[in-house]
Amino acid sequence: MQTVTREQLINKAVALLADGTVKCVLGWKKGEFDYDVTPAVFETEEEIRADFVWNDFCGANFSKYLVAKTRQFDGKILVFLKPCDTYSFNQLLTEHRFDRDKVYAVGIPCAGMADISKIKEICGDGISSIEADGDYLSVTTIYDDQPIKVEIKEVLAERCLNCKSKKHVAYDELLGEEGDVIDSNRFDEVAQLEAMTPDERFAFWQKELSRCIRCNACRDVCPACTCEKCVFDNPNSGVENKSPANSFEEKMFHIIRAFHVAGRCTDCGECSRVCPQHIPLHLLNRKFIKDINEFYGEYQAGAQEGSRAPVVDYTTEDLEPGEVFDRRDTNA
Amino acid sequence: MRKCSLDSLNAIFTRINQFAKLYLPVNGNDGKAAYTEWQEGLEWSNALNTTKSPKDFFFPQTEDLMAFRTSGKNIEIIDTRKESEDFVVFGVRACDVKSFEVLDNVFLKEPYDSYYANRREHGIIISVACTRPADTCFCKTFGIDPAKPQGDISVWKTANELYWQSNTDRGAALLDKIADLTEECGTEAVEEQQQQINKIMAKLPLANLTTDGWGAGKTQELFDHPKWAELSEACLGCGTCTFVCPTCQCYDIKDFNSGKGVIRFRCWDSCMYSDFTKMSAGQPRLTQKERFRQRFMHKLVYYPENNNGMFSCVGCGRCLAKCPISMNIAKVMKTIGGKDND
Amino acid sequence: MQRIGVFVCWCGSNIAGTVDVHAVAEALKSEPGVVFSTDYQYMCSQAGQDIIKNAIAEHKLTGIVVCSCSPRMHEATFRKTAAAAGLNPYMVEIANIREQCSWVHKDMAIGTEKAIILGKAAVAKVNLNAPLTPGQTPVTKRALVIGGGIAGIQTALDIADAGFPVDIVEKKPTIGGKMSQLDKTFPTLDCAACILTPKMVDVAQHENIRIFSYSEVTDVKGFVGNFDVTIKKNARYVKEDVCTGCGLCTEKCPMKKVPNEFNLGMDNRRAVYIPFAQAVPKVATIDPNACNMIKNGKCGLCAKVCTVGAIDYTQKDEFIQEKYGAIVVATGFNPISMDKFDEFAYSQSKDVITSLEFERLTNAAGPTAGKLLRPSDGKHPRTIVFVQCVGSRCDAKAEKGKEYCSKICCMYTAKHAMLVRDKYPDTEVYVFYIDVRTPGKNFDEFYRRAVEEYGVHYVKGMVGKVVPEGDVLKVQASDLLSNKQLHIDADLVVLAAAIEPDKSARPLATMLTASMDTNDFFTEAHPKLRPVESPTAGVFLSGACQGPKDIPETVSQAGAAASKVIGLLAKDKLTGNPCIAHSDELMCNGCSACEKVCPYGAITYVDKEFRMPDRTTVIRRVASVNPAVCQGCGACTVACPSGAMDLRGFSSQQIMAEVDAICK
Amino acid sequence: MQVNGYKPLIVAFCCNWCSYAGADLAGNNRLNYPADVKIIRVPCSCRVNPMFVLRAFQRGADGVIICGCHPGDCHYTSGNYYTRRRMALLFSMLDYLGIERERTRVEWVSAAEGAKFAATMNEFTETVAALGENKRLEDLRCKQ
Repeated sequence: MQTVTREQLINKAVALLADGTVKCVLGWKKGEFDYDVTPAVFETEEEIRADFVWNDFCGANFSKYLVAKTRQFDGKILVFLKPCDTYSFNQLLTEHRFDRDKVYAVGIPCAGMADISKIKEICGDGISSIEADGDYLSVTTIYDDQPIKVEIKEVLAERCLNCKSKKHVAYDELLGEEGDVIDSNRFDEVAQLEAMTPDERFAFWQKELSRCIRCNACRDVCPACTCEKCVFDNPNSGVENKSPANSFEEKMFHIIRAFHVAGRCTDCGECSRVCPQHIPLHLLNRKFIKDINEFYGEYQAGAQEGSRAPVVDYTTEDLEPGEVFDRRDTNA
Repeated sequence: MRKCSLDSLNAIFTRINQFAKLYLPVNGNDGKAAYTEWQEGLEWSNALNTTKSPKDFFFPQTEDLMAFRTSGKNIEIIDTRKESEDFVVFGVRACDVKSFEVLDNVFLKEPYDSYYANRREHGIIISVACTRPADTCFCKTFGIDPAKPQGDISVWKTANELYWQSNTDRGAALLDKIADLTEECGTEAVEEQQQQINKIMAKLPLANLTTDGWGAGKTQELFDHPKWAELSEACLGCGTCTFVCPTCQCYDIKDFNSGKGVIRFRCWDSCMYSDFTKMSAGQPRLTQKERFRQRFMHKLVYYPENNNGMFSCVGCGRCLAKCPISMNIAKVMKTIGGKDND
Repeated sequence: MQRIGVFVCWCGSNIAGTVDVHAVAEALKSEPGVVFSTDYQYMCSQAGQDIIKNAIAEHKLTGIVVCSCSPRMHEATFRKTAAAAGLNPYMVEIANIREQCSWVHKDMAIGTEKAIILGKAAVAKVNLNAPLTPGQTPVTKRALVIGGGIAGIQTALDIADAGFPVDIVEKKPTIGGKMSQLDKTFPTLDCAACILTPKMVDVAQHENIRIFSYSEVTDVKGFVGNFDVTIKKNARYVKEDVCTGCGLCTEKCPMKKVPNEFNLGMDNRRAVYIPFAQAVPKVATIDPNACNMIKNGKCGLCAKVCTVGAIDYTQKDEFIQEKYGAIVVATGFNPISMDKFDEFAYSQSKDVITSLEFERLTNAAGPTAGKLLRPSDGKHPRTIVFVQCVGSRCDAKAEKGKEYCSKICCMYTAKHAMLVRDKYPDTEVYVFYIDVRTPGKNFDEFYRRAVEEYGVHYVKGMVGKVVPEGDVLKVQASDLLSNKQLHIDADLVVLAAAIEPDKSARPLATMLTASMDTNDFFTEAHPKLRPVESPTAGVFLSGACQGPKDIPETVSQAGAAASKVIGLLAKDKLTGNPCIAHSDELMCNGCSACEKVCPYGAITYVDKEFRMPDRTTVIRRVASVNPAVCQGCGACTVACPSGAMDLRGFSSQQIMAEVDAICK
Repeated sequence: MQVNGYKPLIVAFCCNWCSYAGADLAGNNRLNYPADVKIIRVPCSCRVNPMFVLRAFQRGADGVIICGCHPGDCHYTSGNYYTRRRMALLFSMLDYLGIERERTRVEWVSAAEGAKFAATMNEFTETVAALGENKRLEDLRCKQ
C-alpha cells in the first residue's frame, strides 16, 4: 500500500504552483483504464485536481524527462521521485544532463509498483476496474461477477521484487517517511545464469534476444541513454542499424547498449518494464553491475552525485581480463 | 460448416503440415503467445493476441530486396527473391485479418509490391473468433466483428469442438484436404457463440469508442488541434506502437555492406523516429509532436482519404497494452475526436 | 572518392623473398579507389621515392599506400616523400609486409596472401583518410634536469653553455651524486673529487643554472615545449641564501650519533650537517628526524652559534611552479640491497662490505681518512676477497638479484684490487668472477695490469658461502678452472653489488608518462637511433637511469641528451601531432566521461548555443579538446557512449574499415 | 594453422608503442607465427572500442586479441588500465551470453618482447583453431 496519498501529492503540487516555487509539475496522469498511467506536465491547479493520479501503477521514472523539460520551460519544474528514481536523478546530474536549479524534487515513498501483465495472468483480459484495497487490489473484469482480490506483493514488478533501496538519495523535500537501502537479492538471477554452462547460457540468450523487435523502447526510456544521438541511429558511427536483421544484430545492440550504460545504469528496471517482448534486459545491465561490484568494489550508480564510475577509473592492481574467469570458476 | 473435436486438432495440424508450413500462436518462454512454426508437441495458445501481429508473414520486419556482389571494382547484381511455397497461418483474430486488407491497399496498388504480393499469394489464413475479448479491444469501432472473422477459413472454438467454415476457394480446398478429420455439422453452436460474443463486446470498456470527428477530409480541422502537444508530451519516440501494430506499413531501405558485397534490404521504420523520412534537406517533422501527430493523422485521416474512408486501425489494442508510457490511439481518438466519445 | 596509389616494396629480398610483390601490386590494383599500383626494389631509396613522387603528380593521387617495412621504420620517410610531391603527409598509410609478414612467414603463397590482405586493409583505411594539419605550439626556453649527479651536472652545463636556462632538482642536500662518493676512477686512477668538484663549482657559478637541492619533483603536467612542473623544496631549516657554510653549527650540534649516509653509515654525523666539504650548495641542513629542537623544541644550540642567523626551525616545505620546454631525467642508480644474499654474511659481519662502502674506506675524506682498516676492529686486513656479480646476471627464477649485467663491477673491482696491492703489497687479494668483462678503451689493459703487475688472484668461480668465525671470514668457493673447492680465511670480503635504478624513478616515470622496462630503467625512444630520448616527447634520458653505465659513458650520454634539448629549445614553435581527438559538438552531451579518462587533462567543457530541430535554441555543455595537449591515445573515444569523440588518423570508421578488409 | 582443414582468422589490435613494436621485433628476429593473425595498429590499446571487437566477429574473425603495453608502461600512462577494465567487463559479458571465452584475449606485450608476441600468437591461434569456427557471434550475411 502506498503510504502517501494522492491528495497529499496534489496538495503539495498545488501549493508549490500557487506560491510560485514551480512553473509546472511533472506527474502521473490518469488514463483510459485504471492501470494505464501516463507521465504528464501539469501547469494549472485545475488540471492537477482533475487528472493527477498516484497509485500502484505509477512506475514511470521521470528523471529522464528533466533533460528535455528543463530546456523547454523557464522556471522550476516540480518532479515527484520515488526512491529508485532519485538514483537516476543523481546520475543525470553527475553527467550534467540538466540544470539542478531548474528542478524542485519532491521525494515520495514507494511500496512497489504492480505489473499489469502479472495481474492479467491471474485475472485474465477484460479488466474493467482496479481499486486499491490495503495490501490488495480489487480487480473487476467483464467476465467475473465478483471482483478478484489480488495481493499486491504477488503482482509486483520484477524490479520492485528486487528493490534495492527505499531511501531517497536526492530531493528538495520529502513527503512521508524515509526508508533504507535494502539488501536485495537482485543478483541471484544473474548468478543462476553464470552457473549454467556456456551452451545453456547461449541458448537462453539466443531465445530471449530473438524476440527483440528493435523498437528501441528500452533505450528510449532508459535514463542513462541520453545521448543526443545514439550510435545505432547515427549513419556515421559505422554501427547504425534499424532492425534486428539477425541474431548478430540483436546481440550487438544489446551488448553495446549495456556496455554504454555500464557504471551509469542505476538498475531502475525501466528497460525490462517497457519491453513489449518481455526480454529480461535488466539481466544484462545487472551482470555489469555485479561484475563491477566484484571486480572493482561495490558501486551504486547514482547513489552519490558526482561519483566516478568504475569504467572511467582504474587502479594499478586491477584484475586482468583473463583472471575474470579464473576467479569465477574458483568461486563457483 | 464442418467440425472436429479439439482432440483431433493435432492430427489436423499434422495433415496441414504435410503440404504447407503451418504457423500458429504458441506460448513462448516468456509465457506470451507468438506465431511459431508448428511441430509435433506444440500447443495452440489460448491467448487472445500475439505481441507481434501476423503482418510479419507478408511484410517481415527485415527483408532482403537484392544484393550486389563486389569483387575489386566489379559489381554483380543478385536477385535475392525466393519462390515462396504455400503456408498456412492458423488462429488469426478478426482484427488481424482485417489488417491484411489495410496492407493490401498499400502494397498491392501501384507501385505494386511484388515481394509482398508473392507472400500474400502463398499465404492461407485461418481465422478464429474471439470468445474472450480484452479490455483493450475496440475492433467494433472499425466495423470488425470478432464473432465473424474473415480469412480463407473461419474457425470457432467451443468447449470441446472446433467449427470450420471456408470463405474462399483456397480455404475450401484446404478443408477438403482435412475432410476425413472433420465432419459436416450445423451452425447452431457457432451462432450461439456469436451471440455470446456480441454480448461481451457491448460490455467492453471501449465499446462506445467511435471514429466520430475522424476520417477523410479532416486534415484542416485536426492538423493544428491544440491537444496534440499535450498528448505527445510524454512520448519517448520509440517504435513500439508502430512495430506491434498490424497495419503500420512504413519501411526504410538500407544497404548492408558485408565486405563481400552489399545487401539491400528493407526493414520496418517508425514515424516516431527522428530520422523517419529524413531527406538531404533534413527531417520534415521536426519535433516529437509532429511525428506523433503523423501516426494518428495517417491512420485516421490520410489513409481513409486515399482508401474510400477505410481507417488503418483495426482496434487490436496492442499499442494500448504495449506503449511504455500508456499513450495510445484510443486516448487520441477521444481527446481530439468528436464529443460523442465522452 | 580517393585516387590511391599503391607502392609495393621488395626491400631487396627481405620482402620479395617470401612475398610475390608483383602479385600484391596486381591484386591491389582492383581495390576500390586504387588508380595506380606498382612495385620496386627499394621504395625508401631516392629512386623509389621518386617513383612515388612522379606517380602522385602523374595520376593526381589523393592518397598512397606503401606496402613495405614497419611504419615505425619508414612512415615518416614516406610522409615526407608525399609532402614533397604536394600531397598531405597524412594521406599516407603503410602496410607492414616485412616485419609482420615476410619475416614471419616462410611460405610464398601464405606470405603473398597475407600481404594482399594487409594491403587491402591499408587501402580501405586510406579511402577514409582526410588531410591533417598539425597545430603549432610555442616552446618554453628553459630545461629541467632531474638529478644532480655527474649525468645531471654534465647535461645542465652543456645546455647552460648553449645559452638556455636550466634548473637542476636534486633530492639530496648537495649535488654530486654517486661520483662524489668515489675514490679513484678507472682506468686512469685519477681522483673522482679532483675531476668532479670543479664541475660542481661550475654549476654553482653558472649564470644560467639554478640548483634546487634537497628538492623533489612532485607533479608534471603539460607536454613537450610546455611542461608545468611542481618542485617541492623540502624544509632544510637553514636559510640557504644566508648560510655561509662555515660549518660551526655542525661542530656544536650535540646530536652526534646520526649515521652518516654519505659514508654509508660507517661513521656518524650531527643532526645539522653538510654532507662533505665540497658540497654544492655549501649550506647546512638540519635532519628533522634527528634534531631535538625540531622534535621536542629543546636545544636550539645551532641557532645560538650561527653568526649569520641562518637557522630557521619554522621553515616549511615550499612548492615552486615552473614552466619548462624540456625535461632531462638523470636520476641515477643505487647498489641493490644485500638482504637476499645472506650466504655472504653481509648482515652478520661488519667486515663484509659492498664495493661502494669500500670506496669510502679507501677515500681520504672517508671514515678512516683513507686508511684501509677493517670496520670491525680497525685492523689492517691481510687477506681480502672480492666477489663479483653479487645480484647481477641472476637467473630470473632465483627471484633475487637482477638478470642484467651491472657493467661497471668488473672494472671497479680490478681498480680496488690494484689499489690495495699498490698501497699494501703484503695483502693477498682474491677476485671471484663469472666472467671478466672489459670492453672499453684501455679497460682490458687495466685489468691485465691488476693480474700481471699487481698479482691479484683472479679465480673463475663463485663464492658459495662466507661464514664469520672469530675474527676471520671463512670463505668457501669453487675454482672452476682447476675444478677445486677453495677455503680462504679472509679478513675482509667486498661484494660487487648489482646496481639498480633509483627508487624515485618509477613515480617520476608515471608523472612524466615516460615508459620503463621491467627493471625500472627508462626506455629509449629507439635503442639504437634515439638512445637519449624517452618515447614521451620532450623527456630525455641521461646516465644510469637508462641502464648501467660508467662515468665516461654517462658523460657522453649527458652531452648527447643536452644536444637534443638544445635542439628542441632552439625552436620557437613545435609542430604537433595532428592525430588527436576531436569532439562532434552536435553529438556530444557533455557527460564528462571523456574528461575523466584523459591522462593529459586535454578536455574541457564549454556551454554552447545550439539551434534545435524545432528552431528553438538551447545552451548545451559540450566537450572541447585542446589540440596542443591531446596526445592522441584515444581513451576518450571509447569512454564516449555517443561516439561524439573520435580520433583523427585512427577514426572508428577507419579502424572498422581495416577490420572489414581483414575479415573479408 | 589448420585444424581439420579449418583455418581460423585472428584479428590482433596492437598498440603502436609496445605491442606493435613487439610484433616488429618478432619479425626482426624471424620468429614464426601463423599468417592467420592480422594486426591492426592503434595508438593505444585503449583505442579499441568493444564495437570493434564485435565488428571483427561479425565480419568473420574467429578470435580477437588486444595487445598493449604492460600495466604501468603505457605510453599514455593509463590507457591500458582502461583497456584492462573495459575488456574484463566486455569479455565477462560475452561469456555470460555463452560466447566462448577463449576467443577473446588481452595480452601485454612490450616492445622488447618479440618472442612473447610470437609465442602468444601461436598459442592463441592454436586455442582458437581448436574451438573451430565462430558460430555464436557470426553474421551469416558476411559469409555468403
